[in-house]
Amino acid sequence: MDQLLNIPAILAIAFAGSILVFITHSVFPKLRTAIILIFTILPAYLVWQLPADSGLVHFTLGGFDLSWGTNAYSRLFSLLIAGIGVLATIYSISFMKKRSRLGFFYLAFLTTISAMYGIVFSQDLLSLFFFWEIMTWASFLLVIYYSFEDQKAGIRYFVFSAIGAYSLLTAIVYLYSFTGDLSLAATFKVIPELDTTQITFITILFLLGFGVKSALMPVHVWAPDAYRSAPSPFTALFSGVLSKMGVFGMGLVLFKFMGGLEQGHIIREILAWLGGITALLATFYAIFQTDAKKLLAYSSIAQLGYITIGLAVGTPMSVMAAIFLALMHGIFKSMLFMGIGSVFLQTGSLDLNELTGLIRRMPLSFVTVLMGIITVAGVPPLGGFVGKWLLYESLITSEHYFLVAVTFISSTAAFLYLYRLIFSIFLGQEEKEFDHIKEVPWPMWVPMLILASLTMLTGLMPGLFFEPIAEAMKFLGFQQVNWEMSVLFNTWGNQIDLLAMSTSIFSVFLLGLAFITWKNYKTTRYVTTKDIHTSGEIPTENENLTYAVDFYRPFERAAAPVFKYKVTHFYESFAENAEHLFDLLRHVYTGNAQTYALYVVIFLVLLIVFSGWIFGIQI
Amino acid sequence: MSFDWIKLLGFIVTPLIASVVGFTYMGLSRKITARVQNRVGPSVSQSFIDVVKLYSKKTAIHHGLMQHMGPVFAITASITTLFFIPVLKDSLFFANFSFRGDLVFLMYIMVFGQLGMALGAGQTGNPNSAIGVSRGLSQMVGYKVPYVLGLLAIMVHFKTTNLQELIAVQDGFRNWMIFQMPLASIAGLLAYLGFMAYAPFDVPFAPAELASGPPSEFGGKYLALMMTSRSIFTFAKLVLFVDLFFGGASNFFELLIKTFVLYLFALFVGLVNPRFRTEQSIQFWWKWPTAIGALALLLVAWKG
Amino acid sequence: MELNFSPVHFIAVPLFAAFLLPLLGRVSQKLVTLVPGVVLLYLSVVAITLFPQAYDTPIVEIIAGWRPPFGITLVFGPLAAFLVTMITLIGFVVWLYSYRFIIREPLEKYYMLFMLLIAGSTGIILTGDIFNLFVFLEITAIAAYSLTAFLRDHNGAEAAFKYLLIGSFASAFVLLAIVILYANVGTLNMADIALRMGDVPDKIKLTIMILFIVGLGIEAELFPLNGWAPDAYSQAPSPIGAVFAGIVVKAAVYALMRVLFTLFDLPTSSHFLVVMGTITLLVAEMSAMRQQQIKRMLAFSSIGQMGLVLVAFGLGTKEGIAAALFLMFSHAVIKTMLFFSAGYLVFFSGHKNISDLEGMGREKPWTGFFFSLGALAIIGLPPFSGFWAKFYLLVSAANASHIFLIALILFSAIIEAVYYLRVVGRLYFKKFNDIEIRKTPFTGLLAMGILAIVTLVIGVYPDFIHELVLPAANELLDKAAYLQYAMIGQ
Amino acid sequence: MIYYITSIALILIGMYAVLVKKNLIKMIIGLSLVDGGLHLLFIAIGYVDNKTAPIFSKESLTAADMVDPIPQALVLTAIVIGLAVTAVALAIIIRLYDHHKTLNVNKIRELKW
Amino acid sequence: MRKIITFLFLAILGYYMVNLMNQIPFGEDRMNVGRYYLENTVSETGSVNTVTSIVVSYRGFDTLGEVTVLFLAATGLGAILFDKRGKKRRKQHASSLVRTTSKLLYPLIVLLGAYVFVHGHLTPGGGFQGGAIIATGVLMMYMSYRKFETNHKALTIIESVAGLTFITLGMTGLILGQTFLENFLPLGTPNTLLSAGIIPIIYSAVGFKVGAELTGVLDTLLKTIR
Repeated sequence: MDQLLNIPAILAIAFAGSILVFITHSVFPKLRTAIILIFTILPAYLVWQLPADSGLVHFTLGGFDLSWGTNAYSRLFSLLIAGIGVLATIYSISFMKKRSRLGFFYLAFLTTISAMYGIVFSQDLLSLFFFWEIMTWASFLLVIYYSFEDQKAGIRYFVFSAIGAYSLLTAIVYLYSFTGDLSLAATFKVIPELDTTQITFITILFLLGFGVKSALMPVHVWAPDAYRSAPSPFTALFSGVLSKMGVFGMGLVLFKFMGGLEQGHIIREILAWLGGITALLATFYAIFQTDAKKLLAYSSIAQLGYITIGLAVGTPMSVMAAIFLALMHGIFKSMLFMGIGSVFLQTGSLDLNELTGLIRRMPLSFVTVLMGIITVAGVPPLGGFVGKWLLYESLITSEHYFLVAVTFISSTAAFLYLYRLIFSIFLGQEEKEFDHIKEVPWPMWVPMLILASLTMLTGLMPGLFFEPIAEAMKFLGFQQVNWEMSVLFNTWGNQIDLLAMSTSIFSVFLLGLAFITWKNYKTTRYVTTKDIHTSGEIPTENENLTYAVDFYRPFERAAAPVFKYKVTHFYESFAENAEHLFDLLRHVYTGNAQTYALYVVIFLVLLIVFSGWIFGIQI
Repeated sequence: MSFDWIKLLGFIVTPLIASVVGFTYMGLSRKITARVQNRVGPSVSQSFIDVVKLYSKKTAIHHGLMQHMGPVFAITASITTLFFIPVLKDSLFFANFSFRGDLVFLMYIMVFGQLGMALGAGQTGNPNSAIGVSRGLSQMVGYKVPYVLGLLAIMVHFKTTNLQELIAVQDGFRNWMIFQMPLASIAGLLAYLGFMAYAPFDVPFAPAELASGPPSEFGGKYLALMMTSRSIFTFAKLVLFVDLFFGGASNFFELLIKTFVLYLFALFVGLVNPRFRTEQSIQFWWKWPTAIGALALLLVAWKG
Repeated sequence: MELNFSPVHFIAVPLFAAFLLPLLGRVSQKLVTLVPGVVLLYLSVVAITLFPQAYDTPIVEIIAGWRPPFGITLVFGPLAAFLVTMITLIGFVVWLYSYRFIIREPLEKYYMLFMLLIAGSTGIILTGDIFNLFVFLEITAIAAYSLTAFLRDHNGAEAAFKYLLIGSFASAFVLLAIVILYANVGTLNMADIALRMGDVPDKIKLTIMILFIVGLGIEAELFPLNGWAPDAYSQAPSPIGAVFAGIVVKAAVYALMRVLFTLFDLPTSSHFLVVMGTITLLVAEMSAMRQQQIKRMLAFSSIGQMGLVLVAFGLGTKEGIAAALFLMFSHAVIKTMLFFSAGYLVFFSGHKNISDLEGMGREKPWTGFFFSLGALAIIGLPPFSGFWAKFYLLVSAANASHIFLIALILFSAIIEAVYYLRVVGRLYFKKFNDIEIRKTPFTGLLAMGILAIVTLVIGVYPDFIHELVLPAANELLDKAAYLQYAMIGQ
Repeated sequence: MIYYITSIALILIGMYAVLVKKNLIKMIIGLSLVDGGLHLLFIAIGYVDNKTAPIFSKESLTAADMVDPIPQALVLTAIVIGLAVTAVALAIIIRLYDHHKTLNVNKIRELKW
Repeated sequence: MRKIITFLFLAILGYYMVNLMNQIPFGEDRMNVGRYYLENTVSETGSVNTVTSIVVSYRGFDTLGEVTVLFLAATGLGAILFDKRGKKRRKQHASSLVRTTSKLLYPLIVLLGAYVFVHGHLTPGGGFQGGAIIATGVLMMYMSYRKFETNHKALTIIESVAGLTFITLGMTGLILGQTFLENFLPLGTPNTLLSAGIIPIIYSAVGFKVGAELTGVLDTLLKTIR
């Protein structure tokens, strides 16, 4: 029973914390850090304590019966929120030290985290939507935090979220008009009884609603700018966790709501292909970004594309792959954003053409980013590989051949932007202007390294994650989910032994490293990157040897046809025309008193004349 | 898993054989190239001499951690790849890990080495290396497309992703994959050219333009290590493609023949062709090979 | 003492105060500013004390001892109780705000007009007699005209003239309707009229209804009739803009609904309301999108909200009407807060245009904060009262299976979000330089704070209001009961 | 009947004046015309053929022979309201004239769109 | 263009209104509440003038509103034209004839007004009419004399006091009886001055108020004319 009370307690503490921070910041800033830490870690701890399946807390609000509770599925996501949330908060403390309006920042920051807890814990549509909207506006406030220029991005983000949220709302009220009961359980029961068109309608609305948050094409256009504009600690949370709320919702919709829509249903196929296209195009866009955060933003879109595919295909294996990828993406994308963020903090720049050669200045960030990109690329032995492998195998075995080709190509192309990211920032020529750069303070690199080690761990024994995922999938309705601690296998019985793989990799690696070091560490000496073989002569200081601008020009030339069309233009022209229409329309209000009076008379006369048509009785 | 020492021996021997064969092929390639161009050319043993010299050389300078680790990444990747490829058909000795891995894994582990090399090259800060890397990665996106399509077709058709089983299904001359599934095999072989990165697809290394591209800053033991890894990797790739399309090999003789023929194929294509620019090669792969691969996959998907 | 427990106070006491103010003006100006507050406080106390009684058994106050239909009665049912309480509370907050905001002469005239406005609108809501309703409508209207023209430096006069012109059309039509009505039923008490309505031929009934719709629709800002609204809202002093949005229009809408629901029961009238409401909503939001002046933007937005209210009423179901009442309440609170904060922003920056307000949020953190809060609230985001209003409305619309209507409403909500957030964004960027820092008066902040807290509390725990609006909605729908107690049994 | 026609005519003329005349004063006159028309109409409705005013000045008069008193009472109120509106309108017009130095309604259009 | 549209629509409107009125026969007796008033006014209110009894007693609340409206008009004018009071006046005097006549008539007119509203419950007329008459007298004086001034303070005080009286009477009714504006004085015998309970008092208050307010309105308007 006390477990039940925990959920309201968690939410209360979390929300109270955000407000308390806002107040204390203006009253006595000394306590701020302490309060922030307390009010992020305490709820996280309580969430950790929650049982996988507590009963429901029932209460009525505004004449509706609401209920909160946990199940394996929501617990999984709540743990993700808690973990990343705490780490991001710790990171943010020293990241935001020098900034102004911290009360505002932390109000929004903690509110977002609390709202996400609310989303995963709410067992009825109304409170789900309630927290969903809170999350939206809080994150919006954070997106426009920095400057006036970010406002456009912010409003774009808000408008798209509003479109999503309102389609969600439409679906909810539409459902409610059938069920008369908002609780998820009742909804799950009722939906299969509706006829197919209704189910399709509701499902599409729901998917649109959740798809916006998880940046599914073609409603992804808000994401790059929003991710780029938000402060890095929040971007980590934003891309790492907040986008997962969309995934969370999609999971619910696809496996609980769509009882009527079995595997291979057209909607599933379309959704899967949308995910595939998202993955491919987003990757290609990412290759040509010159802004580190935008690059990562597009990469997140692509990753979410994979996740969507996995969910949409809906075989046990693919779903497991999807959820695993979701968790992994939460980990590595937040860690990448943190790494890039610390670079931004120290250098004040995110421009790939400008940054260069930071590896010896910020080794820890470099390690973080290195692990990050290896994970994103899905190269063994890190955790990303597991998810990718599961996804491909599941797609192949479930006969989505071209889909797997598309995803594979996109993930191959991912190497391009990943290499560019790490190369232009950390490798290459070391320039004078970056000589003074130092490594970031410990509150920032500790979270990064924790996450990095997590990726390693998941690479070795993904079973640690498979276990809760399997539980969650039981909740989603997959009865028998097989998994082993460190052996992956597909339904054809082919398997890959991660231990064998990692033993060989690590042993060879260590041997090689030992050999080369033992041979070289005495003899060789370090020389600057200026001192290189360029047809015999030593280049002078001011000679530019950095190759960063248009890193992939040839590829760009090759892939030009892909980028001819941009959905953004469509939206922008639409908005523009709409505004013009509105402008035209408000000229009804000509400032002339007589005209207004004339309107009145005309309206009256029309009512009288057409009364037969309007009121049914002809005068 | 029951662990017997014979296997461990295999783990040690296989790389050695691989490197030897790889270096031999390199020497042969230089010789053949010279003969074709009507030169005398170096002796076959030249590459052995080179690598031995490099190993014994004292490395003077390095540009930092990644240059130090890059070659290690590379060799790790090549050797691991080798471990997961069945060198000889149904011979426990050279099977190594090939029962425990599958093609998808191979696709990825093969990239690992390139990534490591690219990172190392990046550290050196030589613009040529960077350019080489950028070209190499771009090309990779090019030839992966037909490669994936072809392999998918095969995997789907035989409902397995394990290399051993793929070899098992193509015993007997006329059951070779290239006869069973010509389209897929053609796509795969065209992609193979890209893997080998000989002309016309050698723009990443582009001798005499980029000063041998990514490895240009490496010297001494670094270079030696990278050459070793390259030779092993070459061998691994050859074996992989032989296993995929030419029914594997039951003994070393057969293996050598098949691999050498395959090697020569790449070599001669290179000899008679000028060098493609990056986008040209990419577009080359995205046109016909892709179409063929897609067709193959379509046929398979349509059949069952 | 039973003196406290009489609805007539809502009308008599403000009038008394209004008549008293000139005399007090002789004594001291301080009193002039203080007395209205005391009066409104007293009225709110009375309202709250009368509340349970009204919800238990509606109070019918007989004027001058003549039973209906011969005398005039004040009917204080749940609906009236709800709205009157709302009006008195809003009125009190407005006074709190005006206390330091209105500093120009003639103070006493301002407060007299304000008192009369309150009296008029409460009268509209309380009275049970159609002609009396007309009289109070006129009182409200004339007070509103005068207050619109109160500021002499703006274009107040122009706005007031437009308002007056259209307003007198409204009164003309309403009077005409009453004339024809009287000619047909020969009585003026609404309940009595409703009883005798049966033997009136449909055509005449319909004509009367159309006249009422047009006449009262002008005050209720129905689309083609609301040309006066933006000007009046934007030119009147900010507290008065709040009063328009929070009190006058609400009273007018009540009048319209009372007439439509109690006097007429033509079946299709509700659909008409839905359509007109939607049109009003869309046109208003679209026009608001491109406004340069902040108060004008607020004006259009509140027109749009009234459109929503009309839609909700038009649904004609119990929950629809409940949603409408909830919407009225939350809109009154939020829009008042918005007008207050906008008033201070304009006052301190000295510019009306949104583009000139950049950075004001940093100069005046609390004012900016309240404006942002109001913006979030009126868009309909949780955890503010606006969300629940919208949600109830949508639920009732869905139950009436108007999916298309839902789509339109949400579309307009998106437009609303865009233009409000633009302003909010502007407030916080670009440091605002050319301004001498003056302190925001405490009373003003207090007023806004009260409203903010109310909207937040209702947003978190809507049952407060939700349990109140249901019986009120019932009263409007349950005609028989109304007639029963409005006619005191006969 | 003629009374009806007359009063309706008055109302329409007044509205016409309001809607067409450009001069503010004339528009206000139009408004009071409308009011006057309405009041006449009301009185006319209250009239009953060959009955007298509802005042019991002589004992002989009974309720039977009197016209309907209510319209008269109401019109009294209506008149006063009309007067009040007119007064306020005139005051506003004075302000407008000061501000715009014209009485032409088309020229007074600073608030629009 | 506008003219044509306007004319068109007004024509349609007129057509419909005439149609409508056709259905309401003229001159018919269709009272139902009115009959009650006619029958009971003398016995219930003691006022012989039914209109007055309706205005003041049966529908006294309307009258309160009415008074309020007038008061509102005066206040509104004051508010709107606040900063331009008492600037200039007409240049020249009226002719001496006019002046003497008005000087003669002025008291009489005021007296007449007073008479009218005091006898409101007996004869046609009442508070409003009386007040209006008084205001006319004042207007006459304004027209004839340039120097003529009314004490604005006094006017406002009269307004307020009269209004307060009205409401106080109402409240007294509420306290002594049960309801607002209820009659608490003896009805007396009909057709005498001191009859009909509070009606004469209210009407006198109204008379004073209306007179003062109209005068105030005239004063304000006259003094703002340039």
